[in-house]
Amino acid sequence: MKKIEAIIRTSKFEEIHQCIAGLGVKFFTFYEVKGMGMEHPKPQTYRGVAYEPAYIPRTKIEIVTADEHVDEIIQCILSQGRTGEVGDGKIFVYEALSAYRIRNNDTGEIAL
Amino acid sequence: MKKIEAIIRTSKFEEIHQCIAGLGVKFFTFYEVKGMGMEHPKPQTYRGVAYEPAYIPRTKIEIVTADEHVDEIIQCILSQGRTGEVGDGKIFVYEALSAYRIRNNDTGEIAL
Amino acid sequence: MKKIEAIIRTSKFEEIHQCIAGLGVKFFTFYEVKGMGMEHPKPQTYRGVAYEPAYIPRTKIEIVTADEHVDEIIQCILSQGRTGEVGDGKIFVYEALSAYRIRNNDTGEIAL
Amino acid sequence: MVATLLVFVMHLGFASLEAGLTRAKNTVNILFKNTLIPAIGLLTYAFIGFNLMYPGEAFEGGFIGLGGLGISLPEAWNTSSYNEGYTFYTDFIFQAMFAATAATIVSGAVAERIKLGPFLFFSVLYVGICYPIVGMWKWGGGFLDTLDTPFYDFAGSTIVHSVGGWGALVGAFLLGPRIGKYTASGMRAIPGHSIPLATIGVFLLWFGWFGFNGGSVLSADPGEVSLVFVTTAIAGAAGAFGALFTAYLKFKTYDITMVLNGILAGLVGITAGADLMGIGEAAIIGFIGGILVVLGVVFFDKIKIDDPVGAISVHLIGGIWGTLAVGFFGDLASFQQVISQLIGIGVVGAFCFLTSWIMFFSLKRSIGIRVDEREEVEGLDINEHSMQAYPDFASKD
Amino acid sequence: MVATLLVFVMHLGFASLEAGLTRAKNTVNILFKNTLIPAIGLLTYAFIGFNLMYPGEAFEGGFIGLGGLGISLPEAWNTSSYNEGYTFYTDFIFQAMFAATAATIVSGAVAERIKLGPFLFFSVLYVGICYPIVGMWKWGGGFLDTLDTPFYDFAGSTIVHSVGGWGALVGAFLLGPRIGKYTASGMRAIPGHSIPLATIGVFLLWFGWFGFNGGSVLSADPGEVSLVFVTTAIAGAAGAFGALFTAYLKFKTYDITMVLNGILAGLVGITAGADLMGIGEAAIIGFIGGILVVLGVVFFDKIKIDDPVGAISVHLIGGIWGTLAVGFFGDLASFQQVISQLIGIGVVGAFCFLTSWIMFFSLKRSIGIRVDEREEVEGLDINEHSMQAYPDFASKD
Amino acid sequence: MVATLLVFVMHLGFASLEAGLTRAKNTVNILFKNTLIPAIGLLTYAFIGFNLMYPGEAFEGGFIGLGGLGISLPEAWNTSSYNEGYTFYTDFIFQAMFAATAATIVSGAVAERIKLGPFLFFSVLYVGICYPIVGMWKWGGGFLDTLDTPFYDFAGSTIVHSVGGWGALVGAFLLGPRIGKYTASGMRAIPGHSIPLATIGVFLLWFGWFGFNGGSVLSADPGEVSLVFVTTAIAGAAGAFGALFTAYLKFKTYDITMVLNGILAGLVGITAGADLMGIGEAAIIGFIGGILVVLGVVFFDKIKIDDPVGAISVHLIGGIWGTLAVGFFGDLASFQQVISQLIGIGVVGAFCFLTSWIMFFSLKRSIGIRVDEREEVEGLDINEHSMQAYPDFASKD
Ligand SMILES: Nc1ncnc2c1ncn2[C@@H]1O[C@H](COP(=O)(O)OP(=O)(O)O)[C@@H](O)[C@H]1O
Ligand SMILES: Nc1ncnc2c1ncn2[C@@H]1O[C@H](COP(=O)(O)OP(=O)(O)O)[C@@H](O)[C@H]1O
Ligand SMILES: Nc1ncnc2c1ncn2[C@@H]1O[C@H](COP(=O)(O)OP(=O)(O)O)[C@@H](O)[C@H]1O
Repeated sequence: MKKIEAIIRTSKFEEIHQCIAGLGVKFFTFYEVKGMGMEHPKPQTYRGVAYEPAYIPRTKIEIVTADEHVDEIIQCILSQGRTGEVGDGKIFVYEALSAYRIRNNDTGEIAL
Repeated sequence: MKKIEAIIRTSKFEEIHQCIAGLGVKFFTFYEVKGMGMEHPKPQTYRGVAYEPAYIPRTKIEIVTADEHVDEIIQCILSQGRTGEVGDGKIFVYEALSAYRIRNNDTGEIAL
Repeated sequence: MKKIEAIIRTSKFEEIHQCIAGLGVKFFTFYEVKGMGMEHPKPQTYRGVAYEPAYIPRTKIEIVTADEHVDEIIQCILSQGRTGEVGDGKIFVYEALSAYRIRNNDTGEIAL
Repeated sequence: MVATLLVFVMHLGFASLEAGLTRAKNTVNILFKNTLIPAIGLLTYAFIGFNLMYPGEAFEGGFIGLGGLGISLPEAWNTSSYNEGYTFYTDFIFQAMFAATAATIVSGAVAERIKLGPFLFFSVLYVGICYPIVGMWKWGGGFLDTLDTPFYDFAGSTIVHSVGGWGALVGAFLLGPRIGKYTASGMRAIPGHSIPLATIGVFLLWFGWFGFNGGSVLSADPGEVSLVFVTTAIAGAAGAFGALFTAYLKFKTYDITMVLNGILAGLVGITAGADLMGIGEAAIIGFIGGILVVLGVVFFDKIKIDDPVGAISVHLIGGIWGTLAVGFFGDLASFQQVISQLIGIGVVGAFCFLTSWIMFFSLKRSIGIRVDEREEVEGLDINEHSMQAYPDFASKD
Repeated sequence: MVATLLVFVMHLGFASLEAGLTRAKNTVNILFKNTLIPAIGLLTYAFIGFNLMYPGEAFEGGFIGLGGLGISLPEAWNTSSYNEGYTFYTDFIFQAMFAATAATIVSGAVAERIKLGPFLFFSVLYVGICYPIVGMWKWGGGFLDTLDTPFYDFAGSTIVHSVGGWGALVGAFLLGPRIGKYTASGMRAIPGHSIPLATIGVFLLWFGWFGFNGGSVLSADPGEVSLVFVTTAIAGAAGAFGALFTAYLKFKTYDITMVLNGILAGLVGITAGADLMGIGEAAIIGFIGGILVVLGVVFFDKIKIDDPVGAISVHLIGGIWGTLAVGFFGDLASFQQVISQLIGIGVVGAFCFLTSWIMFFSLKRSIGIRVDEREEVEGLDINEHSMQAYPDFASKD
Repeated sequence: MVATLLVFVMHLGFASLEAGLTRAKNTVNILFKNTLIPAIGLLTYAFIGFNLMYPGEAFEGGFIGLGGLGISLPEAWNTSSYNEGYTFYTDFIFQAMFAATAATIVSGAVAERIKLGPFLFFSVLYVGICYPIVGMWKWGGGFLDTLDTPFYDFAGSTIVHSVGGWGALVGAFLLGPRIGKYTASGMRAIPGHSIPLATIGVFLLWFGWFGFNGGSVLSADPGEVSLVFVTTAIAGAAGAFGALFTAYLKFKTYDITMVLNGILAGLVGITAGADLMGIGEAAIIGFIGGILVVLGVVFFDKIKIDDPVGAISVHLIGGIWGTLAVGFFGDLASFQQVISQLIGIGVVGAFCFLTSWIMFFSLKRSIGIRVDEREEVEGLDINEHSMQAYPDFASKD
């Protein structure tokens, strides 16, 4: 079982969502995060003082999935998440030891 | 050392909190996330256009703990987090390599 | 490849950011989380009813990095994040299996 | 006529205050109710209320009278011969703007848990029938006005505010407290979601109150209107300090929501005698009003009547205090007057308590007045309106 | 003079309403425009508008006339001999406050995607030139006023609201819908970011409308002013219910934004005949206005004209309905009047449609009127103003 | 009397503007202060201020006088024989509403770091004593009014706005800048948390300003009042554009906060001579006011005086400019008048600077005026009020 964490452009969420839904992955979790990276946030000005907000808003997607689905999910994110410009984000993969479904105590891959 | 991540119904947070506090687990981190899953968000309507908000608001709890406490914590979440209806959420467990307490450089399980 | 997760005081973010930027670490992700721990949140009062908000707002930093940089990054966080008072936060380290750069399919440490 | 507009603004004030002191998940619901209430007030008052309240000379000294349905114009309606400086329509619209106030007060106390339909149903009846009947007793030449020492209520501490306050008390009691307010482990705070909104609300209410009180002079006599302005301003200011000090002594915090409630209590307090008091008396009445409102909030919490915005303390306690104050201070102060005031308070109280009990109770037994538990926890906005007040923001609950 | 101030408040009302019904990422932009619009209105009206609108007797019955540039004081300007109870400046400032309304209406319909510069350019011309020309036709003694059965438009259902409404229609059409509003898979909702702000806006507009209509009596005759107050209040209240019922029947929800639009449609509807109607007629006109606005919103969505705040439905449809209603109800009702009203609606419509088409179209072809796609997705605030409306809050999009 | 109410609304305007331009974590604190300030103003003015300001003929031409404590009614107070068209109480309440303005101005400049107690203490003294003394010099028949060419200040560019502005300057200077505003690596922006709130504030201030200036005619002469309305409207509108152009030239952005400040600076500018100017002159004065306010904000940032809302630039610079403008433009323009204006500006400035320095400085040395660093970083709301302004929303800092 693996956990895929992808930090993506918020504007690409919809495309990526469609793509992984197409693979039958209906379960995942996402939330807003702030990123530091090579892309620089748009400078803002307030009463004559220009400033760079310290970060870029991004969306982080977390999907825990069986080993065999990892690659196709990653392909989805790579293909749908790309603009080719600096700032497209990253994908990281981690090992997950176990999973439980709270509703009915299902354990293991069946719980995903 | 393990990291437990639980995605729960926001409304069950209080019960789960009580239960794990009862085990002596006083330290954890949580935040609001958005979930895609089998439960469907309540449809909303705005000026005649019905729409499903893309997600359900959920709370994610992260607890890093020594191996021997993992099971009892998971029991707490399973028992207190359940309504039996679709949408109760999931628990995932990961391996944590090390831990540090910033206040005094404590390292390892003593830092948890 | 390791993933460093640090739960820090929001007010220490700037110092830590400076320090790790000094190490050449320009990429990371952070977001606001809520912490339960030994520090107690400041009690609030509303219309005569005093209450403790259930948590303390904190910032969580996530850095995925090559094994050799882990120690120096941790040193930065430990040294810059410390006030010495209860509530300074924790650092956890996890194993990361792989990394991808969405922009150009770079894989592995080169993608960090 | 300017006064009419000011009273109109009060409805925005109530809407803002009540929305500000409740949670974000119920904001659409509160605003929805407070937008419809003035509309209900205007329409029912045109249809029946005005005639119930001012049935004409035939019913002088009586308990209830109805001068017809709809609005029938008297002769010479459009000249000021109808009433010095006032036309018939001026009178109607000013009174009509007043009318809905009683329901708005109730709306605050029952917020965050009442069903929309039953509440609107209650509002139509309360505003359309109960309020004008009570109003007639005093302002329509009814029996309270023909007592030996006539009951005195200048702009409605009792006739308007207590009427609303009693309805609020009954409603909040029959509904029960919001989930999570009084738990086994003690009382919990449920903070309002926007202090700026609440503050805007109170300023607008104060602003409108100048019209509420000033317009009740019912003539453009500059001497009396200016006196009423002064007493209204001073009582509100003194109420702020009364509440500030009391809240600080009791809770050791500078609680802005109490200061806001204190201003309103000062204003409700001066309403009954705004034209009878001097500056000093207005200050005392307002200050005591401010003290009472804080004690009231504490008291109702103790007996577990959950009033999210403090409406009962402000309007019922403040209204009773203001009405009594006419007997203690100012031009009419006398023992006899105290008795008359008590009669007025008692009779109006009994009537409003009874009628609103009957209405709320039969609604409770028939269609139910409270949303179900899940709806309450998730918020009324999503469940009754399928909407969110702030869809672009990350909000708790 | 109080009326002038009330009309001023309407600009705040428009600003709040439009900001509330659009997304958080475009809030600074909307507020920026709606802050400048009254300033533009005041300055252009002083410079040229007033003379275009009231060119003097020489141009009576004409199509266009210009009595000079700037403001030249007539003799005796500062006494009320200029006009019973009114001075020259009172007249000027009241009219000047009106002027900008037309542009504010357009602002709502083109929100969230129009470029700032072209919009302001359009506003200056529309407010500075088109509006006063149309106004002159009726209020400046122009040809609509000298028809056999003179076209009647008391406070501007056509002269003010439709003028804005036509500009809004043309602007929204030429701009095209917001990205993501009408997709292959159907229509999508783009909820406004703050219902409280929108509600405050509508209450302030209603408040201001009393001045808009009441002040249009152009004399302090208490009889007529009070009548106008009553019809204005009743029509708004009835509009709320018209929209509430229609929206509930069609969508099965209690949609507060529709109730708010319904109030405005009721108000726009009564504007043309506020001094001619009784209470019952005002209620009918308002109620039908409320129905029409909901149907209008649905209709414009169906033909994919994207109007984020419902401005076209409120002001154009409401304005046409109100103007026609003068022919059907009230003191002037007659077949001849219906014809005159239709002439007025048609002539004004044709002129406004044409002039705003010419302006928007040539702007579109030259400098462009729409922000580029990335700017629209990220929000106008960041891109046109380098600012955020709510920098301390976590917001979506 | 309507004017009184409009001035009252200004306090809500100030509260909203200042809250909007500061951070969410200090919102309760700002609102708390701005709610208490009008209450303080009303009460101290009743107790002592009115007599200090209008001590009566005995003190004519003098520096300070006290006509007694509390309010003692003159004979015939309630008829208009007291003053053409005005009663004694009308006069009192209008002046009392003015009084608190000076403290509100200070409140904005010292926001986000001053301790609550010392600020309120300062307010009581400044509003209760300093302001009426200065007011007496001109409006109470004091020495500025009896100069050969009397100092002219129609509605208070100097007497009200500069008084506040000087206090703001001294307070902001003695407090020092907010943490993180001027760092080693340069100046940092600290954006205000709600642009809608700030915009609402400015519109309400503009609205109220019509009463501020219009009411200062102190008679209901429609000619003069209407002139004052026009100049007030035009100066505000021109101020918006003065600031817009200057800010765009200097910063290359369309900064709505500068436009809002520009409107206020235009209004402050016209306040001294609102009854002396024509439309063109009002436009010039307003436009220059708008330019000056932007330059002022930049200047005070350069000398590291941290004024979160731009109060010093608006009220002090705008006030000085407006007072001088009376010497340059309009009916009184003359070299002699310029000298008199300079005298007035200088004397008032010296007095206010000195008294507020003494007060702030002794407070600083005794109980301290600044919250400690941790409290400032965490926010005053949590630390001084144990409350949050927006508990339901996720907010930064
Ligand atoms: N090593 C890392 N650890 C954690 N987050 C990272 C890391 N590298 C990149 N990110 C996240 O990915 C986002 C995009 O990175 P960026 O370097 O701008 O993209 P790109 O590589 O496409 O140019 C960053 O804003 C950050 O949130
Ligand atoms: N494989 C997964 N990876 C990440 N998050 C998941 C996964 N499965 C479920 N979740 C999270 O758990 C929540 C509840 O899932 P759902 O399927 O609705 O619950 P249930 O299994 O009880 O019916 C989802 O909204 C999502 O946030
Ligand atoms: N075992 C843990 N798992 C997850 N989060 C933790 C854990 N221990 C601490 N934290 C996080 O770190 C924060 C600081 O912890 P606290 O005990 O207050 O600090 P300290 O150890 O310096 O006294 C907590 O609020 C919580 O968010």
